[in-house]
Amino acid sequence: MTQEAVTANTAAPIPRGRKQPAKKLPSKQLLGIAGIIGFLLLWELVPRVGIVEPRFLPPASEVIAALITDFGLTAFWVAVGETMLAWAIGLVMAIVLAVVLGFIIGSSMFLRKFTNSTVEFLRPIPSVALIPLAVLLFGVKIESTLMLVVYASFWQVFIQVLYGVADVDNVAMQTAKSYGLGAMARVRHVVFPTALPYLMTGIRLAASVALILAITAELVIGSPGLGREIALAQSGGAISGMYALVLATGLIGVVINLVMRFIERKTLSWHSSIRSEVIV
Amino acid sequence: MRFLKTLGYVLALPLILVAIWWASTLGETNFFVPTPALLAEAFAETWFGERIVSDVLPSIGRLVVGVVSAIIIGIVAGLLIGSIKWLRDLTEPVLEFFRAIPPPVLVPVLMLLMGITDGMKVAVIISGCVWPVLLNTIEGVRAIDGVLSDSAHTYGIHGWARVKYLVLPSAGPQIMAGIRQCLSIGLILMVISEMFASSSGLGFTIVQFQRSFAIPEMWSGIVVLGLIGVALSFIFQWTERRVLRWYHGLREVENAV
Amino acid sequence: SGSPSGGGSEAPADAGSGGLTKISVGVIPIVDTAPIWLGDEKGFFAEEGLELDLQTATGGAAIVPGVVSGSFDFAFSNLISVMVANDKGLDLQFVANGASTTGEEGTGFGAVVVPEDSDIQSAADLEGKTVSVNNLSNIGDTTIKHVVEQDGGNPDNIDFVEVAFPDAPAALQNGQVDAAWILDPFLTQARSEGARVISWNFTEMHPELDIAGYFTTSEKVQSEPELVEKFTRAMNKSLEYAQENPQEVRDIVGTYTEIDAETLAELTLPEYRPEFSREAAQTLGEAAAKYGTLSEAPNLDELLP
Amino acid sequence: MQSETTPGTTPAPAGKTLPGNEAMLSVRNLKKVYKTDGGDIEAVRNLTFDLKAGELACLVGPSGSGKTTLLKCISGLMAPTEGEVLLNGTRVSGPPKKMAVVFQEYGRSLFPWMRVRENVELPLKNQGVPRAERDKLVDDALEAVGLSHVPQSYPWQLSGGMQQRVAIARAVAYQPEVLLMDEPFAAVDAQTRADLEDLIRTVWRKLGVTVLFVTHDIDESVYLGERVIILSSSPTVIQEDLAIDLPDERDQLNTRSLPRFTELRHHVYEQIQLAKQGHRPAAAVQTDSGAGSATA
Amino acid sequence: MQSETTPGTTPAPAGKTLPGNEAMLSVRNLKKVYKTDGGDIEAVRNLTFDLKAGELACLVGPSGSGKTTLLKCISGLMAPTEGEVLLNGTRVSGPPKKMAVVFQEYGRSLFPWMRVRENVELPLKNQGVPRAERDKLVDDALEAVGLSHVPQSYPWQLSGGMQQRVAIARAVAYQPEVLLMDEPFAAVDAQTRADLEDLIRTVWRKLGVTVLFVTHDIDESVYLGERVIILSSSPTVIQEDLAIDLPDERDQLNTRSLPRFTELRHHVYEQIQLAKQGHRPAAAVQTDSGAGSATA
Ligand SMILES: Nc1ncnc2c1ncn2[C@@H]1O[C@H](COP(=O)(O)OP(=O)(O)OP(=O)(O)O)[C@@H](O)[C@H]1O
Ligand SMILES: Nc1ncnc2c1ncn2[C@@H]1O[C@H](COP(=O)(O)OP(=O)(O)OP(=O)(O)O)[C@@H](O)[C@H]1O
Ligand SMILES: [Mg+2]
Ligand SMILES: [Mg+2]
Repeated sequence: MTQEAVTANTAAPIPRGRKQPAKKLPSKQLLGIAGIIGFLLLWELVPRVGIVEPRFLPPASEVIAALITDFGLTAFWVAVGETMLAWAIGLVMAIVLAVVLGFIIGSSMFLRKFTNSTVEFLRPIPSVALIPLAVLLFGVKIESTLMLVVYASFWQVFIQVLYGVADVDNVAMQTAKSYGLGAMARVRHVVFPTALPYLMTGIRLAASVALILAITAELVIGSPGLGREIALAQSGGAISGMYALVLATGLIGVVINLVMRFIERKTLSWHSSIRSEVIV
Repeated sequence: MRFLKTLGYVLALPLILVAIWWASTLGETNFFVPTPALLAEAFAETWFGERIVSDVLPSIGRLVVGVVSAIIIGIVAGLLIGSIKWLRDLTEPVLEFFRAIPPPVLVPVLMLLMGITDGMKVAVIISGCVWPVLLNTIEGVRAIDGVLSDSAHTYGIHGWARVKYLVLPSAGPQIMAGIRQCLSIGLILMVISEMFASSSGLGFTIVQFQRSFAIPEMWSGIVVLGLIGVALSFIFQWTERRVLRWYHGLREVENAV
Repeated sequence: SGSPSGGGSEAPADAGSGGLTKISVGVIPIVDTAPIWLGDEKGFFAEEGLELDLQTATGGAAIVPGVVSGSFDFAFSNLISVMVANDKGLDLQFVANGASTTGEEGTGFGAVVVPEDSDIQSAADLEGKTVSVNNLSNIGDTTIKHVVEQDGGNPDNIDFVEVAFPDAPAALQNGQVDAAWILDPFLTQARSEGARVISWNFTEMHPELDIAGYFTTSEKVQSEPELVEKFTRAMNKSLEYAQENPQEVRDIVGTYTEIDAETLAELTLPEYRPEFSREAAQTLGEAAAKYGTLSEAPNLDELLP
Repeated sequence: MQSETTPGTTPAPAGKTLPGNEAMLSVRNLKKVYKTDGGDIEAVRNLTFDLKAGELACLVGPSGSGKTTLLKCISGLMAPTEGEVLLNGTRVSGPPKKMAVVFQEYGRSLFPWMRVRENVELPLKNQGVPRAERDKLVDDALEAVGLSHVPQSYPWQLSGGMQQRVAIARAVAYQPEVLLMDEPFAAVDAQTRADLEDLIRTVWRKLGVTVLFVTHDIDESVYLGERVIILSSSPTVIQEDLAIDLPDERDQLNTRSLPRFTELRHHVYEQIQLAKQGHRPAAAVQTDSGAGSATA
Repeated sequence: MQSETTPGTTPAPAGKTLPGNEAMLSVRNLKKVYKTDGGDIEAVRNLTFDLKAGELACLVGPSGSGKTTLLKCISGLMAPTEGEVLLNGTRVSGPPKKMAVVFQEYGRSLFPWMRVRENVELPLKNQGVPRAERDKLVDDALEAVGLSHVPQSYPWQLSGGMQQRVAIARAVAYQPEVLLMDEPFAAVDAQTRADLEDLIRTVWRKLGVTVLFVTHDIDESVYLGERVIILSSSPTVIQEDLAIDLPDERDQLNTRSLPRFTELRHHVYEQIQLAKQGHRPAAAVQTDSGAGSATA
């Protein structure tokens, strides 16, 4: 780790503090865009230089062109809409379920131990293995996708909440207890804010897992959405079309993350991880 | 006595659930939901034999390699990205992009680049389970207590010493939360990696059972996955207890009474 | 090219379809299912009083459970998959043929290909080699094993790996597999890029081999015989129509797949015909039983209409 | 007021006890042992004393003698290993209603996700105190601790002393019946400290609240309390339970210059020094006579 | 020693300054503004003073006057908004070598994952001090703060005062050239405090370390320091820079009973009271004469 790395973490790193007024560091967005451009360049080069054949992995420019064509098609937006619908409903269901169960189970030592083995058993079961069950229950409709999305993203949030609940500061908890805050009030005012950073990480993980599962389910089951379009493009041999859709998937992921970051900054402004970036 | 208590905790809920399952499958028979007895039979027949050596062990081997690499990559990258702000800004969108790509569509690309090899399967596993470790490490590093960080700073604790004495322990609880997720995602990806371009392995076998409608066998394979998951998680929790001894002491000392 | 189509699950419902019985059919969006799309468009199903709800699924994993659970009234699947399902205790039955091999030597919509410079010359040479198929223990490896054995090779020595059809040409070219079994449109593409066919495995197994068909549960055949008959009649009409109008087939395939027009014009269509060839099915079933895909040869009286 | 016979195994000098119905808070043979990996730590060996309703007692003792531990047991946040705590005759087994605690670790006892005002307001809001009354209580409390200018800051934007004063304001606004304070003025400057001392005495007299006040400042303990309980060093028993016979009306200048004040603070100082040196009270020594000898 | 002309915009009374080569630590026109969502907070307006090598200065001031802020700027943990800090003539831009800081938030400055001994040992280990020497330094430091009996405990198993002493032990064992302490004795009892005061003076004289000591205890500031710097209330300037002309050999009983001691502490008390009431020094008032008038 460089000196830079060390100072960058303190509340007010001197070298940065001093440099800032003179030559403004590139803003966050600029750096982010630079990162994306770097990645696209690499992607452009790999097929062009011949590391893999452009026939199998088309260069970035070609894929982007295909994506731009897609942007003009309603069918594309319908598919995006279907996928996002499954994503949003599934994610919300998973979060609600995981938060409720996580707080209940997390705050009781007994429940924690009691459910531990079952949780550990169920967690690694791949959603894809549940496809026959999902189809059996719901057919090739959005409900099947939902079931898989909820199942997979539930655990992401649930585990994070368990850890977050365990991270409550004793002094803060005792303060709350001594002021007569009841169990519900303590959850609301102490446990929840403490677990919030964990929860946000969990939600961010779950948001992309939900997207992955929504697409995978559509891909494997064939329920409507981007995933089915990918499968169609794939089985039709439309390689750049397929990568354009994959690119679209990734972009959706980036957008989702931006939104999540925004929410996080709003809700966690008091947290030291955010704090240290606001001051100075 | 203590052992019995632990055993009770481990077995109580599973037993209750199996009982419920047994009771609810008593009357009708659904082709896709076998009874516990049928499943147990299929389990014994399917997995106590050469399958362990030919399918299960190689899969577990790839899983372990993948998970361990993911943990190392996740922690190292997380430490860097978490402590260097410009690096975080630079990489975040690209990482988010990759995180959103479903492994099944990543497989063909990896196959192109790496061939149909174990390396490709390991890469699929890494590509999926590095995220929880990475994200949690980044968050953990960012959340270090200011006073503590200042203390280390004034005592001239820099570079590697800072990582070792301050950053890693402090981010430890969150990194551990990430690793725990990583384990089960790894197992899921092990199956996915064997769904494509494969001819053996635990995941492949399960998918094969599924396709050939050997339903009890398929469920028994899922049980195997679950059991591996439980085993991994118990190993993990045992390790965590030791690594985060201070943390559990700190948190539980007063809850104990 | 490369743009996703709006080809969706909702079949264009005829206006004023008040008296029609709605049935949902699970299909895979490939060339083989062209007749049902075409028949729907031509109104053959409406004539029988049926309103089709075509639901696309991407593979057998979703289709069979869909039929068993009643989400689909009928569905499309290859013969082996249904034989396997019955072998495991399900009770499924074909009600209409789907697609059959062309029966002509030197052409077809599925084949085993090798790179141009490969020293593999015939099926027997596959012995000891790595061959890709889309799914193991299914119609691909069963027919290939049969063909290899016919050709004098030892089928047990072939190393099959699963590679999806779209990825197979790349795997073949990069040397990751020695030979690949692929179907159209990828076969046409691969051949145009220099791959050499060493076996038309379907036709070589039996010139009248039926590859896939439409099935439902035996229970449904018994409980709703009229509905099944209507479906079969409409389906057979569609098959005949498709067989007679290849250009219309090519056109309609373009609407529900992503195959570009150029490839579409070149690819080999399967034969569409109403009757199943019992003899070919017999051969297939026996081969599957012999190579362990089935525990015993299927009872064709129960399986076929 | 003589101590009753103490039934514990180790005969230890008890603090003042009262007949059951007179005591508001009773600590009986309290013992606390922390279990750790490295073996047991006996923080408190045997404590017995009573507090009358409306009494203001100060608790002093060497660092690590178990004052915080005692406070946690009294507030029901920790179960004693042996013995019990009674509040109005009923055994304390969880945080009782209408009790406020100001923790020694003030920095960690404020919720970093709430602004100063919200921190002070929370217990009242939780109790369902109506808006108007709540606003008044919060404003008054913030005013009293000299923080009315920063209601919208987060605790981590405040200096140490300001944080501590927020915790005090929260306790005062809550209008408790029992107030436990663990070194509440450790981080504030001398002048503020004097002001806060007077605030506590005012609140105490106005609301008739029972106060147990831990401090390290001997002058403070004598100035504030009606009674000073001196703890021995660990494992802890009561070294002395001293009545402060200063006039009820106290003010910073006059009270502190009384000769009796100097006597008392000298006595407390000596006792703490003894405690630090490991001197332990003999079981027979009566606490009152101990104080008497100091004043003789 | 007269203050030089201060170039800042607001003419503020400066603390004592020295010719460049004599000063070890120079604070020049230091200003610190915290930027927050709710607007800017001007914590420190303008501070200028010098410390000679080997000087022991105490810093007192109302709660929230910016003492912690000043210490953080001096230790290079925070960049001043304006002005600068020089150590041996070079501008401080990050924590300098051989400087130790004892933080006000002692509880949070210890590593909870390390035992007491490891906490004290860490900075030495990090510096590559050989094992034997390190062991001796750590043992001595723990002994000096009275914690030699708990080296294997975790910080969170200790009482507040014990935690604070661990932080002090860590600083002392480090053998720094500059020692900054932010209310280091706030949580310890009177007797221990006296012992620790003497410890600091001993360490200071033995090692010749330059000490800047923040305290709220006026007696302590007079007893400990050679100089007391009194800050005004926020936005902060220097209220007074007072030389303590007590004999160099001090002990708890005799020094504190000297009449000069009482005079000085009275003077500091008055100044702080003035500061609290918002009285700000006029720019012309010379610090030395201020002290003179008090002693007259
Ligand atoms: N969580 C804990 N685990 C183990 N031992 C503990 C714990 N908390 C306190 N102790 C021990 O109990 C004893 C009393 O601690 P306590 O905090 O009650 O002291 P205190 O009187 O409040 O001291 P101080 O004035 O320094 O705050 C100490 O020896 C301490 O080491
Ligand atoms: N992180 C911060 N963000 C915003 N304002 C701050 C921050 N830290 C301190 N302040 C403000 O700066 C001023 C000075 O704070 P500082 O901690 O330096 O005071 P102090 O002299 O150490 O007080 P105390 O004796 O109470 O510890 C206070 O008004 C405080 O509210
Ligand atoms: Mg304490
Ligand atoms: Mg401070």
